[in-house]
Amino acid sequence: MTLTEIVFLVFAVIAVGSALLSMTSGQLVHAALWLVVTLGAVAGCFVLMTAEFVAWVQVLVYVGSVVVLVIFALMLTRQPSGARSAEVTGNRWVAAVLGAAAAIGLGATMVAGFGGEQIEGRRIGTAGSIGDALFNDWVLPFEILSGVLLAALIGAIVISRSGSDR
Amino acid sequence: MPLLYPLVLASALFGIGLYGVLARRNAVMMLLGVELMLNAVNLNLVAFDAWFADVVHSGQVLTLFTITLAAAEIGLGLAIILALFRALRTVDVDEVGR
Amino acid sequence: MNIPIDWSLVAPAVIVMVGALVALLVDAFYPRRTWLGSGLPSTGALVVAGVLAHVHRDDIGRLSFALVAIILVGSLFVVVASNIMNFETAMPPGEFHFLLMSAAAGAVLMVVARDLVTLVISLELLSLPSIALVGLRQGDKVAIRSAWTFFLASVVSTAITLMGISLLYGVTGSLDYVEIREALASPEVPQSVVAVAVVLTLVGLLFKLGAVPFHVWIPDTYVGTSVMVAGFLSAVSKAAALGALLILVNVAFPYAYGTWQPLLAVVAAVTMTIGNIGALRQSDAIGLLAWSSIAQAGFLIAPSVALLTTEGLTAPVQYLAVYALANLVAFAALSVVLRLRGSTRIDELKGMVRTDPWMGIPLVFAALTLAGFPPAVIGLVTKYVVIRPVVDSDHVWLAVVMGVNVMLGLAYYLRLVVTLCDQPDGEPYVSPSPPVSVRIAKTTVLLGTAGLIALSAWPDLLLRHLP
Amino acid sequence: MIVTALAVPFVIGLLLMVGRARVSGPVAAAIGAAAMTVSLLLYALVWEGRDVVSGEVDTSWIEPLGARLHLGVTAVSWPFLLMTAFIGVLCCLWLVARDTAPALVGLVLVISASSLGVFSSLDLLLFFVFFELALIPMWFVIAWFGTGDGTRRAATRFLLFTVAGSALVLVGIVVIGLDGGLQVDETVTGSLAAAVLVCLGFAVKTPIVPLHTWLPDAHSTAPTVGSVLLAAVFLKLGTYGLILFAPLMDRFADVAPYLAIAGVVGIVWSGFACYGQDDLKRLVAYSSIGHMGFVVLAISTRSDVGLAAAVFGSVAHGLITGLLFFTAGSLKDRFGTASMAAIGRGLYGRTPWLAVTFVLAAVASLGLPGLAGFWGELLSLRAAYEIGDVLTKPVAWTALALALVGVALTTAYFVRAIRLVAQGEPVEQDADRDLDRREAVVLGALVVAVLVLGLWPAPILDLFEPFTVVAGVAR
Amino acid sequence: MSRRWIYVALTAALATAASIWAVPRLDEPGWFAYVGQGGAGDGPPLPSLSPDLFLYPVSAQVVLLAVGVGLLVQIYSTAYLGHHPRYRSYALIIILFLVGMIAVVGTTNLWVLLVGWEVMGLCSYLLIGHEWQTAEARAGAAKAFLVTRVADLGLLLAILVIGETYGTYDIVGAQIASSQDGVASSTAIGLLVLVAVVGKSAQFPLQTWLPDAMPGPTPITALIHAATMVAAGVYLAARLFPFYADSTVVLTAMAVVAGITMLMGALFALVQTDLKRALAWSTVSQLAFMFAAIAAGDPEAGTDHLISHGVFKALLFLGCGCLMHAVGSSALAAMGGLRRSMPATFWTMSIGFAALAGVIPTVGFFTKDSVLHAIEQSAGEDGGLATGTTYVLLGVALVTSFVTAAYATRLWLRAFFGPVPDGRQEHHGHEAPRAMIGPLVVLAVATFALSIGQPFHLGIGVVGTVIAAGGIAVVVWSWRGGSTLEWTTRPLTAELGLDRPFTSWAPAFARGVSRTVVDLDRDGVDVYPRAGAGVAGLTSRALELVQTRNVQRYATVIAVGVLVLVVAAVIWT
Repeated sequence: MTLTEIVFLVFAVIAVGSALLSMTSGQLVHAALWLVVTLGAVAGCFVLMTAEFVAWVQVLVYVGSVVVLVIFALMLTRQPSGARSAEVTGNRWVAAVLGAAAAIGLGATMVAGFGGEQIEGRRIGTAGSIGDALFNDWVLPFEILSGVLLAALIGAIVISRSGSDR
Repeated sequence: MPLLYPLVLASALFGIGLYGVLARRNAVMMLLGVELMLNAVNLNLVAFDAWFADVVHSGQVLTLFTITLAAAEIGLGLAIILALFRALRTVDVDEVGR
Repeated sequence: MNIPIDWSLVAPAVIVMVGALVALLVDAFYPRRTWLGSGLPSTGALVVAGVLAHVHRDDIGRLSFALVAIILVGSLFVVVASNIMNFETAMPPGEFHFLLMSAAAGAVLMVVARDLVTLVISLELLSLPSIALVGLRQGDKVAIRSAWTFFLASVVSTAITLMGISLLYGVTGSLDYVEIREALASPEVPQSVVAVAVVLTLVGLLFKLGAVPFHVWIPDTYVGTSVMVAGFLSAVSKAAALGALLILVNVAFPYAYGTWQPLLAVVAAVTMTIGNIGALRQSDAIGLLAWSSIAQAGFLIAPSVALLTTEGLTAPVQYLAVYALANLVAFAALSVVLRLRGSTRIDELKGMVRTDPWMGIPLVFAALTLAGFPPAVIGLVTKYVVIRPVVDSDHVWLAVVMGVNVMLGLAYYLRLVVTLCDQPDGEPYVSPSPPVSVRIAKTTVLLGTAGLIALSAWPDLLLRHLP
Repeated sequence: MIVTALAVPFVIGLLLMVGRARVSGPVAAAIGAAAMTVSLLLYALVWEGRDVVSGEVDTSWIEPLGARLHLGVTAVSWPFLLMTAFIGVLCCLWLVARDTAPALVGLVLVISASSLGVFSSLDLLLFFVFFELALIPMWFVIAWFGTGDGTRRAATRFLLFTVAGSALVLVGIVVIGLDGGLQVDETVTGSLAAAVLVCLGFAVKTPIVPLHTWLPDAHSTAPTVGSVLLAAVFLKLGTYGLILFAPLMDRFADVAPYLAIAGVVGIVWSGFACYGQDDLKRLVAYSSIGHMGFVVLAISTRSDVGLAAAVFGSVAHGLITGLLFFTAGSLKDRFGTASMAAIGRGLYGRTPWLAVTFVLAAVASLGLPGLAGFWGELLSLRAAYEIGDVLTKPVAWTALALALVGVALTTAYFVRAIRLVAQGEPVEQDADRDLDRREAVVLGALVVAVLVLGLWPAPILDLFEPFTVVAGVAR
Repeated sequence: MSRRWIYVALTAALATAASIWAVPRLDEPGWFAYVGQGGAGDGPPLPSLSPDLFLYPVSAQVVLLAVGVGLLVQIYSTAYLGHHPRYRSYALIIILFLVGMIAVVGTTNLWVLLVGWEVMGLCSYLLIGHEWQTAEARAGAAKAFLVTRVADLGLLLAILVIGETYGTYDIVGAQIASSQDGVASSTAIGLLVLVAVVGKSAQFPLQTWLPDAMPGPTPITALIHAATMVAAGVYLAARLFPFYADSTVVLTAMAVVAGITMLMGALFALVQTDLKRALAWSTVSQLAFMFAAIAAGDPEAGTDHLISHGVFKALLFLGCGCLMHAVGSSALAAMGGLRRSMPATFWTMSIGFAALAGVIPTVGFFTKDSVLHAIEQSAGEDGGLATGTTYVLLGVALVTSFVTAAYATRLWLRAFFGPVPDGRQEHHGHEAPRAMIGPLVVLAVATFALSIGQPFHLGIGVVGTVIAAGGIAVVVWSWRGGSTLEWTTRPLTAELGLDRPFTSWAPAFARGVSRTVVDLDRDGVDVYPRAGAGVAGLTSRALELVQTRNVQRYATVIAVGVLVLVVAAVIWT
């Protein structure tokens, strides 16, 4: 077992553990912070899988902005009275079964399809190589994506305006 | 590194994310569950990309796009949640559904 | 691999997107925010896009062109009929048109997409503005709740689809339709993974189509949002999803035949049945149409069991065209009703054929078209058209299910029809002196109805030219 | 000519519905009668002989599907057409009454016209379009103009049953269309599915036990003209459909035994059901099931005699049941109910002409030789005896035996009805009133028709003699 | 009054026309069997109703009998029923009946025959139910119609079989074909015909409708239920005899039926307390005599007896009508001692009873003699009945003769001689009007006149006469001995309970089954649409339960759906 593998496994354990904590934590802010840990660990995994650029984007976008946004949202939407007994609904047992089924099912699929394969890591996903690919081969989706972002932005603005003035 | 490692990790994250979506009472936390699911997808994509040593980096590019989409989604989603909170004074899914 | 941008292919979408921006800008800088200000550029962009698409129809391909045409015409219909919402202070016109046009652009892109990345992103370009549209009516609690429902269901299914795409990428090493097909042709691909991947990938499209079990968002969303947005979702959004599904499966998955064919057959059968049964007990016309659109999705999916044949590809498109038109007519008429009478409960519609024939008869005709019943011959003919490939591919059981569902569907369409034709209970409340915008919407309804009647008289018109 | 014959009632029917506020009921009915008479005359005149398709119209319609606007009159459809138009005229005449709603006349015209369309179609899709066209107007006739409780429910049941059946037929047509095209004179299919679907579909319409439960409710609640049209015309759509489709389907042979047995079981079943009825209209409705059983038996032999039997049986049933329903309608008009207990005994003494008409109709319906009802039953018995080319001897003769039991039962329940209503010590009621002129004209016309066809069956039978007649449809 | 004569005139015109047609054919040689040339077609054509009139001497006789009795009955009715409010329909139906009868007898087209046959049945039904206010008339009419119609199905099938066998529905044509190509399907045809005639002629086991038809007006009984319609069964059996003459099975069956019926009818007649009913049973018995002749292979003897019986039984019934007219009842107990007050009736009816008993020189004697002779002759012949059967039949016939003479005497004595019953004044019995007596006289004359030229068979004739005399003697002796002749032997007066299947079992069965069917039709057959609607409704409700607006539940549904689809997809690929 190489060092990469060991590090990867460590990251993996951290990711899964903090994800579990995040999804079960009773404290909302804690949950958001645990998520940061998960996303960070995943970013670490990206690095280990030669996707440097993606890893940085992950850290920047998720850890840097999304989670901040989420924490703000959590604070803004705090219930007037803290009468909540639990942060999970009655649906949790079904959810647990389905989540487990999804994880096991997908895992089984992976094992069936890709068991025994090795990642060699021959092509590093640097900013340069990704940029080349992006602007040579994936221009159209990239452009469309700008439209998506714009539309989402406008939508978010117009919706968050909703209800404020009346 | 075995390809299975990231894939199994992705499966686990996907399952956990799904659990979060289906079980969390707070709408924001449900959104975070979705983020976890998307991250699982990203892990898959990156792993496959690395495994194929894809010349056009389809996997990583799509990962980038997914991250962006996730950001867009979360932006819109949080806007909706805020509006919801303003309209109903709650973000509890059970209450919202009532 | 090189994916150059084929401008002839994306030109219509670009025009639509440009139209969206223009609408937004006009609205932002024009001092008096009126409906026309942003509506005119939208209309113009849609028309231009249509013309462009027509010019490039050979590059786009007959099938995609037909779908693009349906999407553009449907969007145009929505834009024009949405004039009914003019003077509604809760509805910001610029944003409305911008979001609508963005979604339309996404819809167009979905059917011209030839790789999964473009597909996913245009799917989002359709979804996110649609979600925003649903929650657009400001201060409307129901609308925002519907938007939330739509949003969460939508992102979950997107995540599932993306998981499928990632698996597909893992199996085939590519995200391009054609390359995926070639990769899947090899017998060495792990079949079970392919099966999982294909199913998960199709989930997003089936969600947009409103197929069971991904239909749960539809009733709430349609009832909760403005009527014309519901019309848009039921017609344009479904058209895009169906088109993308047809092309994706036809181009990329022909070798995964064994996976999707039974899947689609079962989903179609269950969808139409559940949709029809759900509609049985609806007391609101919008709710009824929402469930009926689920049922119609079943009819749209059913012929795809044969979509490796020409007819299997064309039949759903022909059905779609008629379904979209009829549905839009119905929704537009209901939006007028809602505006003038303040409710779309079925009881409220009683006797409309007598008191207000110009809205009542289009509703009746649209309902009959959807039911597939003469005198709306075109409805019947398109039912025939979709049953044909199903039978041809030896899915007689599915054809029988479709037959039974024609009956089930009639059960509630009939209720609508007879209520409309019934003796009215006294004088209904009708808001006095409707503004011009209502007249515009009415005209759209009548034009649409005229189209349906013309198609009923000459079904050849549709079947020969589309696609 | 056919197009005119179809268009006239259609257009006038629609006009009457639209302009229902501008005309009075009797005037509308008179106009309707005139329109149907025109149609009747045109159909009578269009006839060019049994060996050709008369008045053929064949233009393109939906090219991609191979569907054409193909109309024509054949030896098989001609009797149906004339009967339908005739019944249409009588229905309109019946409506020449003060309390008639003009819209009802319009509906009657549209229903008649679309039924005429069914009988004139030589294209399967066109056939189906006409087949469906009449259903919703019929719903209105039953639900709006019917009497008693649950008219809507009955109407909806009728519609849903029929549509369920016709949807199966549609699937069957698709199969046939894929195999051999949609033109009646060209197509043929070897598909078992087509045979099963088509037969099942038409079995609902005909109706064949156990798919008949819509019928008694619909008939008993419908207004008089509605019942008449339902029984005389609508059920014929089912039998005509079977007649039309049977030769198109090679695998009809596999379905025929079930059809035959279901048909005769229906005869017996309906016989017993009639025996226990109190409501006259329900009784007539059930008796229709029995008569249709004979027709189905005849069709299921797929022989030439069977064809003649089916056509004659259908036409005769149309006339006789029309007569019965008009009579029952007269009674219902008077007493407000068709319950035999409520009408009371001794109509012979109270309203002699009405009673005599009823007895005559009953006697004709039970298949007394010399009246129209006999020949159809006789010929289907003969067809069963000769077995035909698709049934086996045990099946055919079992069917024959059951059918004979059915004949006996038919006699029994009509004798019972006569005993309960016509005979007995008369108890006068205020509503006792013998036939008025309008009723006399309508009933008289039907009585004459029943007598003429009974004593002179040749006009119809000659169409099938000798059996080499093909005339486009019958093979 | 004059309006009534219009119908008589109509009947007369019909009778005249029929006579002009029939009388010339009386003398032509030939029996029903036809031998000639010509070929039959390939298959039977579709039925037609071309009249195809053709008369043989025998059929001419029957036509004349029918129109003659019909005319007499019509005349008689002017007096008997002239004041009835529904006289018009009554008279018209009689005319319709006669037309039907002529059609049956005068045609060679089997379909015309069938039409006539059924028209007769219908007229019989309508006329029995003429007094539809009374329950007995309604019941009797319904029973008569039902029984005969069910039996008629046999004729219908027989016609179909004849058509299939010989390729034509023309009797003559079929006979030509059978003479050329040989007789075929004779057993089937014969048995089916037997079913038909057993019903129409009230033979065992379908005999009970005829006594129950007696609530009909007495002239009708005379015409339809004695002289013509019931006899038409015999006529038909004779007419179609060539088609089944070679089938021992059929002939034996017919012989058995005839044997049972003749004795049974006679015994029942012996114990009746009602004159009309007794005469009805007597008719049953006499019809069986005719069938016995046919079974014995001599249909001519059967038809001869048909004619003679038609005449004297019509006479008896019309006379019975006169008695009823006088005493207002047909019960024997109400009669007695009418000899003096109604001399004309007494004398004519005496002749009738004599003919019934078989007393020389009435025609009854001669034709009965012929029948007995025919039976005797057939013994030992090849084909036809077995010798043993023949002798049994002959024995039964002789016993029946004895009983017949006995009951004829008994009825005669009780009606005309016995003591005047207590309730009735002597003067109350008065002679019937002329319009009623006239026909009696005519028929009485005919009873003798028809004897002219009848053959006489010495041996059997003597035996028959002795037996008849014995029967008369026993009764007279008993009467002299002071017996009231009220023989109430329980099983016989209950008519052996043979009526029960028709009056209680069959209706009860039909009612029971029909109740079950009606219930099943409502609750059983209707289950599937109702269940379907119920399932749809429940599903619809369940769907509404899912639509809670709780987005988490929606997501769950979607997730479950995906899981199911994926599992399914993996399993089936």
